[in-house]
Amino acid sequence: MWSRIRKNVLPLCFCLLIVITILATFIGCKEEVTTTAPPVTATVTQTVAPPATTTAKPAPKDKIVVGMSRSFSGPIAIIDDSAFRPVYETWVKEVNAAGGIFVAEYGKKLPIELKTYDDKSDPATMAQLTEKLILQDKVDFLWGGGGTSFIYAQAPIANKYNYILITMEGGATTLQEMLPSLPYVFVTLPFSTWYEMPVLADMLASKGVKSAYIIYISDLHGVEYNGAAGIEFGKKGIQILGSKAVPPDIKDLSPVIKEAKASGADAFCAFAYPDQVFPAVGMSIELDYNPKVWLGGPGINFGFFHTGFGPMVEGVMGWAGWNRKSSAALNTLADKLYKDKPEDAQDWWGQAYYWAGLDMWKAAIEKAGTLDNKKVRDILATERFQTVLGETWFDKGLLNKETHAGEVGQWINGVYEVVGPFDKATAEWVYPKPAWPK
Amino acid sequence: MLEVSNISTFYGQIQVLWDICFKISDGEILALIGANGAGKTTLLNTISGVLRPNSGTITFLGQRIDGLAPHAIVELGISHIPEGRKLFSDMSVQENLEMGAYIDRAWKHRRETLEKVFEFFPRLKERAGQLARTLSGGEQQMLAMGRGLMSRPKLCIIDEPSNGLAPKLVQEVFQIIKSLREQGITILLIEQNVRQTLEVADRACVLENGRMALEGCCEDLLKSDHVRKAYLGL
Amino acid sequence: MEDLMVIINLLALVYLGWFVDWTLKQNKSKIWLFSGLALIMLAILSTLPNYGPTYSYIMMSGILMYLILTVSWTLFSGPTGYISLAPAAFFGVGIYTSAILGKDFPVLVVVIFGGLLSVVLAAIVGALTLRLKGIYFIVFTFGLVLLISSVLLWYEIRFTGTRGRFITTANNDLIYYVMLGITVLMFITSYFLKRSKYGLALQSIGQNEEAAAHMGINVTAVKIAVFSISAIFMGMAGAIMAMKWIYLDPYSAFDPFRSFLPVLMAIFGGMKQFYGPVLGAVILAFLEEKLLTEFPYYYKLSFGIVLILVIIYLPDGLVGLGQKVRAWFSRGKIALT
Amino acid sequence: MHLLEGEGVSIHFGGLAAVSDVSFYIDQGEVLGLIGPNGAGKTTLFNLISSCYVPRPGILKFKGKNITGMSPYKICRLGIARTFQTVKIFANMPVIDNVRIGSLFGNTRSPASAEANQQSIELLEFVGLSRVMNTPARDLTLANQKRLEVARALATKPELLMLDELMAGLNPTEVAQAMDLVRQIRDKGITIIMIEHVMKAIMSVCGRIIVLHHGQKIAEGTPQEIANSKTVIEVYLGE
Amino acid sequence: MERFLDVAIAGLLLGGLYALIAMGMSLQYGVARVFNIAHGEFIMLGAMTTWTLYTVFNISPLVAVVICGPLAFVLGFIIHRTMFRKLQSLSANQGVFESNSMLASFGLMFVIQNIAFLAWGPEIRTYNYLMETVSIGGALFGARRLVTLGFAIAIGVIFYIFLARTRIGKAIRAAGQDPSTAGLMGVNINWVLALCFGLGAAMAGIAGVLISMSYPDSANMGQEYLTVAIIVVVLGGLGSIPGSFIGGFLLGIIGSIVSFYEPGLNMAAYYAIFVILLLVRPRGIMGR
Repeated sequence: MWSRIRKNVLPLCFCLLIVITILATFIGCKEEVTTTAPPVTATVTQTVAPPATTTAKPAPKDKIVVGMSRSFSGPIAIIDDSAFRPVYETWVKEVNAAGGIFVAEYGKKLPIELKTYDDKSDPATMAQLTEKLILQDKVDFLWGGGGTSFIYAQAPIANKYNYILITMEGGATTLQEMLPSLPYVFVTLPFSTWYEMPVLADMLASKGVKSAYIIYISDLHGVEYNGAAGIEFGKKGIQILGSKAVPPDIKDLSPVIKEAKASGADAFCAFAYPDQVFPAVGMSIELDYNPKVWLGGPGINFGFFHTGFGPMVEGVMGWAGWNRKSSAALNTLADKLYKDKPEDAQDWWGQAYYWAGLDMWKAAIEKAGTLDNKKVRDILATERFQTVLGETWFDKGLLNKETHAGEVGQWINGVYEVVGPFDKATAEWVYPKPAWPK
Repeated sequence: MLEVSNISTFYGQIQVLWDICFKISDGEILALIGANGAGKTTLLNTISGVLRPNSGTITFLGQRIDGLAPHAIVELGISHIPEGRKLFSDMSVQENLEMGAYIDRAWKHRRETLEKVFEFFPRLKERAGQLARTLSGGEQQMLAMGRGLMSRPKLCIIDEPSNGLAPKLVQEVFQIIKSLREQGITILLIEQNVRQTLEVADRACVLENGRMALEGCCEDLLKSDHVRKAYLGL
Repeated sequence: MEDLMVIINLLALVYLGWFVDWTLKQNKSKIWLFSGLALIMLAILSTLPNYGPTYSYIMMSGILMYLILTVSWTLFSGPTGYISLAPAAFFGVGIYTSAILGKDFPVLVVVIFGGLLSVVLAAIVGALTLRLKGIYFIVFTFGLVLLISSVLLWYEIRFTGTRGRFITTANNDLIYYVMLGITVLMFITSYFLKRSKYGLALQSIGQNEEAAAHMGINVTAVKIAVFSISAIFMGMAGAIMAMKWIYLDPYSAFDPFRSFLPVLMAIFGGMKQFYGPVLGAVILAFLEEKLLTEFPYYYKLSFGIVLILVIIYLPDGLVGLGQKVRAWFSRGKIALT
Repeated sequence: MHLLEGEGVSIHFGGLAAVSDVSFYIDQGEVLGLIGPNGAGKTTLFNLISSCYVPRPGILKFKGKNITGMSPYKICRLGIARTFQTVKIFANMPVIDNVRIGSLFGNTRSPASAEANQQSIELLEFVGLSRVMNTPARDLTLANQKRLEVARALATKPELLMLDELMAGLNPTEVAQAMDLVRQIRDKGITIIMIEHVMKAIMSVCGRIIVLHHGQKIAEGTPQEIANSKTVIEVYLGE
Repeated sequence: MERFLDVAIAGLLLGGLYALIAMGMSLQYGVARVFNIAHGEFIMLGAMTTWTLYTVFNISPLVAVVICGPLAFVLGFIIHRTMFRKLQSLSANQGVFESNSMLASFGLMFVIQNIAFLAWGPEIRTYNYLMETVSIGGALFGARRLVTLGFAIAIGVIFYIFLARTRIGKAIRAAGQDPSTAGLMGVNINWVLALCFGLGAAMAGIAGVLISMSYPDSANMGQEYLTVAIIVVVLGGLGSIPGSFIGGFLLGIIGSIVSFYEPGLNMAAYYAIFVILLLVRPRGIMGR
C-alpha cells in the first residue's frame, strides 16, 4: 500500500505542486503586465527604470568605459572591418594620446577604454550583449553596432536605459519616423529619401536622363532605396523601366543585367551590398553593358572596390560622403586614416561622418562636464559643434544635411570624386560613363 | 597450409567463436558444416581479416596473418568468395573480374587470368559487358567465383556457393569446385547442402554454436549418427 | 555577481533535471529529502528576479532558450535517433507569431499561439518526412529551415515591402518567468512521457523500428505526436524570446545555428539520461556567453574543436564520461578488496 | 473458416519473384511448418503476412477478414505476432521492457501498467528468462534473445504466432528446449507457423508442412508425406 | 528565341559551376560516407588562396588550379586519415558513422572558417581576370565563365574516365558499392576512402579557384556554396557522381529560368526543389 502511494501518488502530488507554482508565477506576471506593462508598440519604450549610473556625487574615476557589441565574425564582419578598426580605434588612439576627454566633474582628462563584444552578426545576440554592457558591465557610454537591422534592435534598448546611441553604419527611413520617440538616439548616416536620392534625381534630370533600371537587395536597405528612387525619379519624370529584388545569396546576376541591357535604360542602379554590387559590376563588364550611368552602392565607395577592379571602375558611380579635396580638415582626416595603409581600408562614404559623430560626442561630454548620459544628451540634441565636417549639429536626431560633404561619387582617374550635389563636387561629373576599358 | 589455432572472436559484446582449431593441407577441400548462426561465416571473416580474433593465431604458409588487413591477406594468396555473392552490382561483369585481380601480383597478369576464367565460365564471356546486377542467380554465383579466382589464389574460401540456386546449378557449382581442386587450388568450403558437400570434400569440420564439434574425413562424418540426425534429417 | 547568481541557478536547473531522472527510478529512497530539495531549487529559480541583478535573469533567459531547444530536441531525437535540424524552423515560427500577433494580444496568448503554430508545422513536416531515414532526414530538416526563411524573405519584400519586423517588447522579468514556466512545463511533459508507455515505444522505435511496428506500436503516429510535442516548447520559446530581441528579419529568425547548437549540446551532455542534455545545454550556453565576450575572435574555432573532440572521444557525452569514471573507480575498489 | 488464409499471394522485387502465387491456409490450433532452401521466400511470406510488404497480387484473410495492406501494428493488434530470423530485439532496453512493449501495445485494449508488468514477468518465467529480467537485452546469448523474442511476441496475446528460424544457431540441447517451448505454446491454444531448418524439430512438432522453392509452393502435407516426397528430397535435401 | 538562348546558356554556365561544386561532395559521401559539411570551406580556401596568389605573387588563376587542387587534396587526405578514420573505428555501424561524421564535419567547418577569418580577415576580395566578352549566337557571355564551364566539363569527363578506366578508379567505385567486399579483393580500403575524401577536397579547391575568377570571395563564402552543393548532391542522388554532374546543370538552368522571371525567388526555388525532391524521390534523379 505504502509503496503504491510512494510510486504513484507522491510524484503526482509533486507535479501538481510544480504546476501550481507555475500558475502562481504566471498570475504574478499578469499582475506585473497590468501594472508596469511597457507601451505595446516598439517605438516608445521610455517608461522603464532610471539609469543606473546617475549618482549625486561621482565616485573617483580614471577612465571612460565605452561598450560596443560588434560583428567581429559572420557575414556582417565586413562592415566592422570598414569602420570599427579604421575609424573607432584610430579615433580612440588619437584622443587617448592627447590624454583623453576632459570631464569637469572629475577635474581631469579621462582616457577612453573600449569594451567590445562579438555578436557573431546576429541581432539577437547583439541585443543581449547590449543589455550586458549596460546592466552588468555598467559602461559609461554605448557606441553603436554596425548594420541597419542591428541599429533597429539596439536603438530601443539604448533609449530604454537612457544611454546615448550615436548610430554610425546604417539607418533607414523608418528609423527617422521613430526618432522623435527615441530621444537618446542620434543618426549620422544620411537617409535615402532625405537627401541622397533627391540629389541623384536632380543630377540625372540635369543631363536629360529619361529612364532607369533598378536592382535592389531584398532587405530593408534595398527596399527603401528602391522606394525612394521610385518617388524622386518620378518627380523628375525619369521612367523606371524595371526594378528587380535580388536575394542576398543569389549567384548569377546575368539574367537581370541582360534584362537591364535589353531595356535600354539610360541609368542602371544597384541598391545593394558589396556582395551583390561587385558581381553586378563584373557581370556588366562581362556582358559589355554600358549604360550612361552605372550607380551602385554601398560598395563602390570602398577602396577595395578600386583595388579589386582596377582601371575597370572608371566612371562607375556610387554614394559618397567626402573626398580629400572637400576640405582641408577632411584631407587631414584622410591622412590620419589612410596614410601608410593599403588602399583597401578607404571608405569615402561613411568614415568622415563616423569620425564627426565621435567628435561631437567628445565635445558634448566636455561641454557637459559630466558622464551623465542625460546631460550629455541634452547638449548633443541642442548645441552645435566644430568637427571635421565643419560646423555640425543634430537636427531632430539627424546629422544636418548642410554639413554633408557630398552625396554622389564617381571613380574618375582612379580617384573617388564627389560629383553631386554640384555645389559640393570635387570634380566634374563624367557623363555618360565611358565604356568599360578592354 | 593454413593453420587456425585457438581462435576466439567477438561480435561487439557477444562471443561468437570459442577456441577454434583446424588445419588445411595443400590441395585439399575442407568443408565447414554447421547450422545457420553456428559461426561459420564469422570464422571465414576472421580468417580473411574482416574481423579480428580476440585471441588465437592464424598462420598461412608459415606466416601469421591474424590482425592483418583484408587487402594484405589477399596479397598473400587467400581469396574469399563471400556469402551472398556480394558483386559490385553497378559494374560490368568484366570490371567485376578485373576488381578480383586488383592486387599488384595479379593485376599484371589480369588479361591471361581473365582468359582462363572465361574458359572456365564461358557464360561470363558472353555477358562480359553487362552490369552484374542484370545476371541471373547462377551467373552471379559464377561471377563471384570467377572474381575470386582472378587474384590467382593459393587458398580459396567459398561461402555458401549454392545458396538460392536451382538444383541443376548446384550440381554445376560443385563440379566447378571439384575442378578447381584439380587446378591445384586449396579450398575451404562452407555449405548448407551437407550431403553434397561431404561428397565433394576431403575432410570436414562441424561447427556448433561457435565451437568445433567434430572433425574428420567425410566418409566417417557421413556415417556419424550425430551428423545424420542433425544435418541430414534422417 | 551576475555570474555567481547565474551559476547557482544553473545548478538548480541541473538538479531539477537529475530529479526527473530520479523520479523515474524504480525504487526511491529519501523521497522527502530529494523532493524538498527540488522545491527549494524551484523556489530559487522562480524568485531570481527578486534577488538577482537585472542582467542575471536576462542571461538566464538566454541560457534557458538553449536549454529548451536542447531538451525538447532530445525528447524526440534522443530515443529515436532521428537527428532533426528543424529546431530553428519551429523557433522561427514562434518568433514570427510574436511579430504578427504581439501588438494585439497579451503575452501569454502569443506564446501559446507560437507553440500551437509550431505544432501544426511539426505535424505537417512529421507526416511528410518521418519515413525518411538517416542522412535524408537530417538534410531535409536542414533544407526546411532555409526554405522557410528564403520564402518568407521573398514574401516580406514582395508583399509587405519590408524585410524585418519590430516585435512588441516585454519586461525582462516577464520574459524570464515565461521562459522558466516553459522549462518547467517541458520537464513535467518529459517526465510523463518517459513514464508513460509512449516513452517506451519511442525508445523501441529508435532501436528497431520494424520490430516496434510488429509489436503493435503505431510507429508513425507515435513519432509524429512526439515530434510535435517537442516543437511546442521550441515555438513557445521563440515567441517569448522574440520580445527580447525587438527587431528581427527572416534570416536571423531562422538562423540555422539554432538547429546545430541543440544537437551539439545534447551530444555534449549525453542523451542516455534526462539530465544529460540539461547539463550540456547549461554548460555550453554559459560558455558561449563567456567565449563571445572574452575571446570573440576564437569563438567559432573553440566551438568547432569542442564539437569534434566530443564526437570522437565522448560519444555518450558528459553523462557517459561520468559513468565511465564511476565504473573505473568501482572497479578499482573491487581490485583493492 | 480458416484462421489465416492466403490466396495467390505474390510479390516481386525488381523483376525477381520472391513469392509467386502461393495459396495456403492455417486452422485454429495447428502447427504449420514452412521449409525450403535459403532464398526460397519463406521469410518474405512471413513479411507479407505481417504486412511488411503488400502482396501484388494476392489476398490475405484472417478469420475471414481481409487484412491485405493493413499496417503492421494493426495486424499485430488483430492477433498475429511474429519473431524475426535475425533477432530484432530492443537491444539497449532491459529484458522486461522488451516484453512490456508487446503487452502494452499489442492489444486493442491496453492493460494498465501494473498489469502489463505482471504479464511480462509471467511470460518471462514461461520462457525461462525471469532471472535476467533487468539486464539489457543485448547482453543475452543468442538462444536467450530468441526466447525473448518469443516472450515479446506472446505478450501481444496472439492467436497466431509466426516463428522465423527459432532454432537456427542453437545447439542440440537448446533445440530440444525450444521444441518444448513450441509445444507448450501450442498447448496454450496458440496457432503457430514456423520456418525451420532443423528437420528433426519440424518433423516432430508440426502437423502439416509447406515446402517453398523459388517463391513457389512445391509441396504440402504431413511430415511423413513431405519426407517421402521426391520433389522435396530433390530440391531440399539435395539428393 | 534569343532570350531563350540567353537563359539556356546562362543556365549552362552556372550549371557547370554547380556541377563542379557538387561532384567532390558527392564523391566524399558516395565512397567515404562522409556528408562533408565543411565542403564549402575547401571551396573558400581555394578561392582565397587564389586571390592571394594572384594579387601578391601575380600567379594566374589557371596556374593556381594546379597549386590549389593538390594542396586541398593533401589537406583532405590528412583530415580523413586522422579524424574520420578514428571516428570510423569508433562507430558501431555505418549509420552511426554517417551521422557522427556529418556532425564532426560541422566542427571542421567552424574550425576552417575561423582560421581563414583570422588569416584573411572579413573583407570581400575580387580581382580582374579574363574580363573579355564572348558572343555565342548573339548572346553575350564572359570569357571567364566559359573557362569555368570548360573546366567543369573537363574535370567531369576526366574524372569519369578515371573512374571507368583506371585500376584505382575501379577500386573507388567498388569501394563505393561495397567497401568490405572491395577489401576482400585486395583493395586497401582505408587508403581508398582517404583518397576519395582528398579528391573531393581537391575538386572543391579547384571549384574555389574558378569561383574566385567570377565572384567576390570572403572568408564567409563557404556556407553559400555548401547549401548549393547539398542541393545539387540531393538532386543528383546522394553519392552518385554522374548524378551530381547532371544535377548541377539542371539546377543551373532552373536557377537561370527562375532568375529570369523573379530573381527574388532564386534561392527559395532551389530550396523548394530540394525539399520537394526529398519528399517525392529521395534517391534523386540518378540514384537507384
